[in-house]
Amino acid sequence: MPRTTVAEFSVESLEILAPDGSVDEDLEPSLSEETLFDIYRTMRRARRLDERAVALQRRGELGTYAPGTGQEAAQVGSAAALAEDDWVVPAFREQAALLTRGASMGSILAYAMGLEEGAETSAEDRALPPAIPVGSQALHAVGIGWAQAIRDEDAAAIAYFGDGATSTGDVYEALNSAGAYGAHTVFLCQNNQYAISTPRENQTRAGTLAQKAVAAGIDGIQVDGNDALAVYEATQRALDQAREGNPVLVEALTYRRSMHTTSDDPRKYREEEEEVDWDRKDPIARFEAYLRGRGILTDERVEELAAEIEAELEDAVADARETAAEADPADMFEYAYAETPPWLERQAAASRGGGDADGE
Amino acid sequence: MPRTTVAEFSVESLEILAPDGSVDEDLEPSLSEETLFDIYRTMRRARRLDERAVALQRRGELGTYAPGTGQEAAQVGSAAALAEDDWVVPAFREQAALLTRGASMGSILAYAMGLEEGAETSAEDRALPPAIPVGSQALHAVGIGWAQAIRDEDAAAIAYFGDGATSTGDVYEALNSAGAYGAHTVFLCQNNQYAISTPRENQTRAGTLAQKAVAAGIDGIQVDGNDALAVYEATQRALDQAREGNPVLVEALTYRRSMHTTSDDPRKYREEEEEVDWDRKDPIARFEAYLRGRGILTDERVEELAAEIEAELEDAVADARETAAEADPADMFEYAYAETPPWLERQAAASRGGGDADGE
Amino acid sequence: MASDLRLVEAVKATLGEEMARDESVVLYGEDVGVAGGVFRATDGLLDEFPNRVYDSPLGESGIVGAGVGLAAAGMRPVAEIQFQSFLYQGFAQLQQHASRLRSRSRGGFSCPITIRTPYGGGIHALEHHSESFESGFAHVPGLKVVIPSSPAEGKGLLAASIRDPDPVVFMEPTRLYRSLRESVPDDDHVIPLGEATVAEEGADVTVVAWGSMLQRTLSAVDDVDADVEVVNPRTIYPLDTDTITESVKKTGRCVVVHEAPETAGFGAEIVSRITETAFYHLEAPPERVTGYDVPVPMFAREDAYLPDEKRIAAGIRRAVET
Amino acid sequence: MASDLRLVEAVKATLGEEMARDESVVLYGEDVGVAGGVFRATDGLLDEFPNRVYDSPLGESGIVGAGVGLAAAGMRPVAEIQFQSFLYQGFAQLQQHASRLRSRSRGGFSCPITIRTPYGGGIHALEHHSESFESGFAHVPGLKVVIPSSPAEGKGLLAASIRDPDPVVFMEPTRLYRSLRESVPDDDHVIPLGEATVAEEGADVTVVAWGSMLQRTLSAVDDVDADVEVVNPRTIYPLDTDTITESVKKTGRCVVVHEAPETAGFGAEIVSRITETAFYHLEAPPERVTGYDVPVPMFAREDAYLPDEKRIAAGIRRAVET
Ligand SMILES: Cc1ncc(C[n+]2csc(CCOP(=O)(O)OP(=O)(O)O)c2C)c(N)n1
Ligand SMILES: Cc1ncc(C[n+]2csc(CCOP(=O)(O)OP(=O)(O)O)c2C)c(N)n1
Ligand SMILES: [Mg+2]
Ligand SMILES: [Mg+2]
Repeated sequence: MPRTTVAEFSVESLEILAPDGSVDEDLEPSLSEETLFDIYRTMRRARRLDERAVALQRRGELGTYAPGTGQEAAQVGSAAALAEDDWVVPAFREQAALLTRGASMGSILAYAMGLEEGAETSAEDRALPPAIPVGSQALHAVGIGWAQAIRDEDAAAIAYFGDGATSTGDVYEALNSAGAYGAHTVFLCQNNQYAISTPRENQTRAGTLAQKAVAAGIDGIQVDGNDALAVYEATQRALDQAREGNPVLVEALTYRRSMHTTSDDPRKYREEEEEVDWDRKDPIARFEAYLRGRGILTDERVEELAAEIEAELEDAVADARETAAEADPADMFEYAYAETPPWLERQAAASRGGGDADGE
Repeated sequence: MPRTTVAEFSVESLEILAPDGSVDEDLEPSLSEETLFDIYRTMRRARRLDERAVALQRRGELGTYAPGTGQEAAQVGSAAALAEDDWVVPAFREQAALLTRGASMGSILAYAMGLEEGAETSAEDRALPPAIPVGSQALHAVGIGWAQAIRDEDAAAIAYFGDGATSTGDVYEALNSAGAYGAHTVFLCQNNQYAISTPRENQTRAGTLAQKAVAAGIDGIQVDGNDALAVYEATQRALDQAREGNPVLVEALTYRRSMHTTSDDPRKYREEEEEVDWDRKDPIARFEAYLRGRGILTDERVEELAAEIEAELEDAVADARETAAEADPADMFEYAYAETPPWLERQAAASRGGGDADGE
Repeated sequence: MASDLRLVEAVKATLGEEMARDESVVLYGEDVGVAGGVFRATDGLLDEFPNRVYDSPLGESGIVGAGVGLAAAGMRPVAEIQFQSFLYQGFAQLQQHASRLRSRSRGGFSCPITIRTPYGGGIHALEHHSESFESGFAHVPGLKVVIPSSPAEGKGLLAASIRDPDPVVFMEPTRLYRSLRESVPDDDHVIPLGEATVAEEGADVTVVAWGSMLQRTLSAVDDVDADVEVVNPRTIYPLDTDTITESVKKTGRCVVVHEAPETAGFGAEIVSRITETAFYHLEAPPERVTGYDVPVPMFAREDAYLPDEKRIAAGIRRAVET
Repeated sequence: MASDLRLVEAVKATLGEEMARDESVVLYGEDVGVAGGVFRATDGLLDEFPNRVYDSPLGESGIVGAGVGLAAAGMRPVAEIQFQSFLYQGFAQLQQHASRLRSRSRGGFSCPITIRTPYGGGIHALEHHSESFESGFAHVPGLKVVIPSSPAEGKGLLAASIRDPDPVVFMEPTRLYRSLRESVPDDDHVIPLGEATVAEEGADVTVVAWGSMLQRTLSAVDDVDADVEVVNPRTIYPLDTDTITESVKKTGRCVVVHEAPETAGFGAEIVSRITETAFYHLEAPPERVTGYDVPVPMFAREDAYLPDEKRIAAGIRRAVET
């Protein structure tokens, strides 16, 4: 057999909810009305939080903020599929995923105010703090998912990252070692078409990002990332596989409708037409149409919800401001090590005294 | 189209010369007798060099040495396909590839004696020094191949690395960015089944290493790495593609017949049976049978060659010893920077004086 | 002729001039092309040099590693690492290859790559965006480490770095990118690497500071009742030990200021060198005014972490009053 | 009870004991399982603890990064990095995550990972196999850096490192792996981190040395006509400044010895601290006897690079005679 085909692969794509809100009934997952409403509610909360955060940033109250606008279905749909014990490992744009998992708007705003308080998490929260170094967090989700495998537990970990992150060595080592270790890990790549200004085509010659899984010998699937049902469904299945020690990469095709962060100006690198195109595929509008079609949403409920969200936001802003007001800079000494080493204690004392005490 | 296949891939494998030396005539490349003999000759030189080097190491004359025994076809077959202007970027086991490109046995031995002299190369040699950090060198071949693309030149670069290296972030970033840049780069992975003690199955769940190319959207092909003709042919085609800005990953299936390095004992982690199995697929025996079949080799020529190689080896050992004898430790100061900075000059002076001269 | 420029503008102008001067200079990095860099330091250069400015895929090991190859193949790569923290992702390539290509090939190859990277705190940036690891880079033999403290230095030192035959980590203080304007020569303006400058003369105490700490030091000095000499090393490695030593021999007292954590920071090296070269002139223990040995906090606590005028002045006073 | 062990044996014994003591300890790294590690430091442990010793795929960023996740999920990961140079490949994970998991989560998480890695020269190894970057690691707040200088210290410090709630880079001097035997307690033997020890008492000069340089120093001392006090810091970060300071206050003179390049090496930190804490006791400038500011040469030139007894003795003499 001098010239043979030794391996074949394919990448599938899943869509359930069309942009107009019509649903493929064969594939429609059977979710309770409550769950469906919750998904909608969280997407709306996330969207408003973004708006408010950007406004606060413009007023100088927040630092750099990375809105997830347009990516709500990818985040909420996937996070909603997690079991209670599952872990979330976010990048830096996962406000919607974190809200789904119970994080408060107040802590998200506090984080954007430059306060560690906003990233305070623990094993009980089953969430790591946001990760700024692109791609780095994927490996943490491998370690967590691997710990589950070692201890023969059922939980899984989901790592969020973007299209740009798929070019990093860390994401590749994560995919590959997750496979090698049989880690209970799902990789949720939000392909929002851009890494800052760099369009996805310039990141890689690969036609899909899901096919990055082929290199690791694990499953990869593409999903319409603006379709909360499809994302939910694909994540659910991926989690089931992961719990068996078969990690999966899910590529959610979506669009970052807003700026990269509040320091970015998308006009430098993309056309308005493209944005308008994607506006039509908005994940919230689509999901709302679907819920209205199913009678789960009414004008009244939508209005009620909007009012609830405004109230939640006000409280959150107040909370974050309070956290800021109470923040003690000396905390930085406290949390560096479990026990503060003497030389550092000396630095801390000097900082309290306003100077550096060297003397003999 | 709710559930669709959006991408398909396959990995092909190429074999031309069977283990018994019989050839697939449809695929047989048309190489001159001289080229064929040269390939044979270099494989034999490399094999003997390994034997001699291990013996010298055992006597304490050499440091750690990584024999390429068993991988001669993968290295010589691929390096023989390079054009004169093409670049070679080796890992640490590529003695055979370097011999093919004109490196001397003496310099290879000098390197193993712990002498930088043995790694002395320059742009004229179109070769980088050996690279010890696994996978790291693949990126250098990307930069070189990218420079060719930028300058619109015809040359290509070939990066050598092993199966273990394919698990590293660097090799992945290399494959991916080579695709993104349109670099003139061929990645020659010698899958010799082991990374030290770690069998290839434990590196990755991927069934082939060629499929790592899928993640980068570039072509990947598998080839019988103990078949010099198939390796030659596959590399040749890959180079042609690379010159057009289409990088290729070639996975050469081979076997490290000897120890990882002279500090390794394969008995710790593999069975003799396996080794015996692979002995039968030896690349040199196979190629010799082929050449004898074609009348290119005779007993006489083989003996003549053996004698030539012994003479070459003796000279090489003498050369390396001479290099060692003449090596000036102070060189380390000379080659750190183009111009030695004053504080370093001071250190150099102190080292000459035998102490450190601080004084005011 | 000269123009009034900010640091980021001086950097951009210099990049353009060096590209015009030398065909082998290529720029690349994340978002440096179409977007012109996150700080706009390469804005417009893609248009001016269409085939010589490249947006790279995300991945700093890839950026540094490819640069080694570009350099080996005869180019003069100028890479941008978006923030200094992310050069850690490329640290292995820097340490194992860029810094050693020359020595490993016994001078057969050199590695004239310049890695530009914004560093330091003070702009209320995100986590991991305020690192200053100059000491770690200076501990890698074969590398040079350069830090400009003003727009004109930005130009003169960047030109020298790009022309230098060895690899340079060129650290641009983000806090100075737009906060300071200065007259910058229009012509060829090169500040040789390895030469410190005396930013302010004085007789009582020597303060060594760089990056955004230099400005802070210069303004802290006004609050101190002493005649302070301020030395700006400009190049961290190779350090101009002579200029610092001479100053300390004159003043007998010394303070080093930097943003990085104190322990194993470059202040330690400077203190050690002074102690070795000017021991008998020292009238008081050298002082270090630095960041603390804690991870740089997020920006709400950043002001408490970074040395400010008050801490610098206090350090100077301690040195003078002891 | 005690056994006569080499360092590598002490390490192995300690790993086994800590695994037996604490179920959450897992070992992993390249070739640590079936092969028992390239230095055989984990030999036999896979058989003893079948589900707690793992061969990892090649890739140090992956090893460190996965360790952060293991730790977050409640394990106590002990990773082997085959040679310290390759920890550069994992440096970003170390700096950005392992060292900061605690501070970034405000203490919600800790990161009790121990990264064992052979370091240093003197065994005629390949290129890149003789690094000692302790100073760079010590410059990363949130990390601890530990270096044993004998088999018994190997045991006591490794046990302490594994039990420590914070991330530890545990650097094992390859040159001492098999060259030295020593009586090592069989029982629980823990040497608290952050405590230096006086290896030899003396009145004339203090020499601070660690790793394989400690042994060299101890033998160099015999050639010197002075009463030398030798301090072994054992933990590089947090450094036991008090013990060193006290010694220097007593002797008035100080020499620091290390393998790493001089510039920005940890010797600079020690000299700086001494100068700050014992200035008025110093009778001569502190001396550094270190590697040079060049890439560690290949082994044929290694002896000329590494401080040897002669250079150490000369350094001590300079300190004493000045
Ligand atoms: C290692 C690293 N390099 C560079 C950056 C700067 N940076 C922040 S976000 C970003 C782009 C990320 O793109 P993607 O992964 O697609 O995520 P998205 O921003 O679209 O959510 C870059 C380059 C970083 N944070 N980390
Ligand atoms: C980055 C890095 N990690 C670890 C090592 C130690 N090491 C040397 S060779 C090797 C295995 C390499 O395996 P492979 O890539 O298959 O190449 P082969 O040795 O089989 O030729 C390892 C782990 C190294 N040199 N570099
Ligand atoms: Mg993106
Ligand atoms: Mg191999």
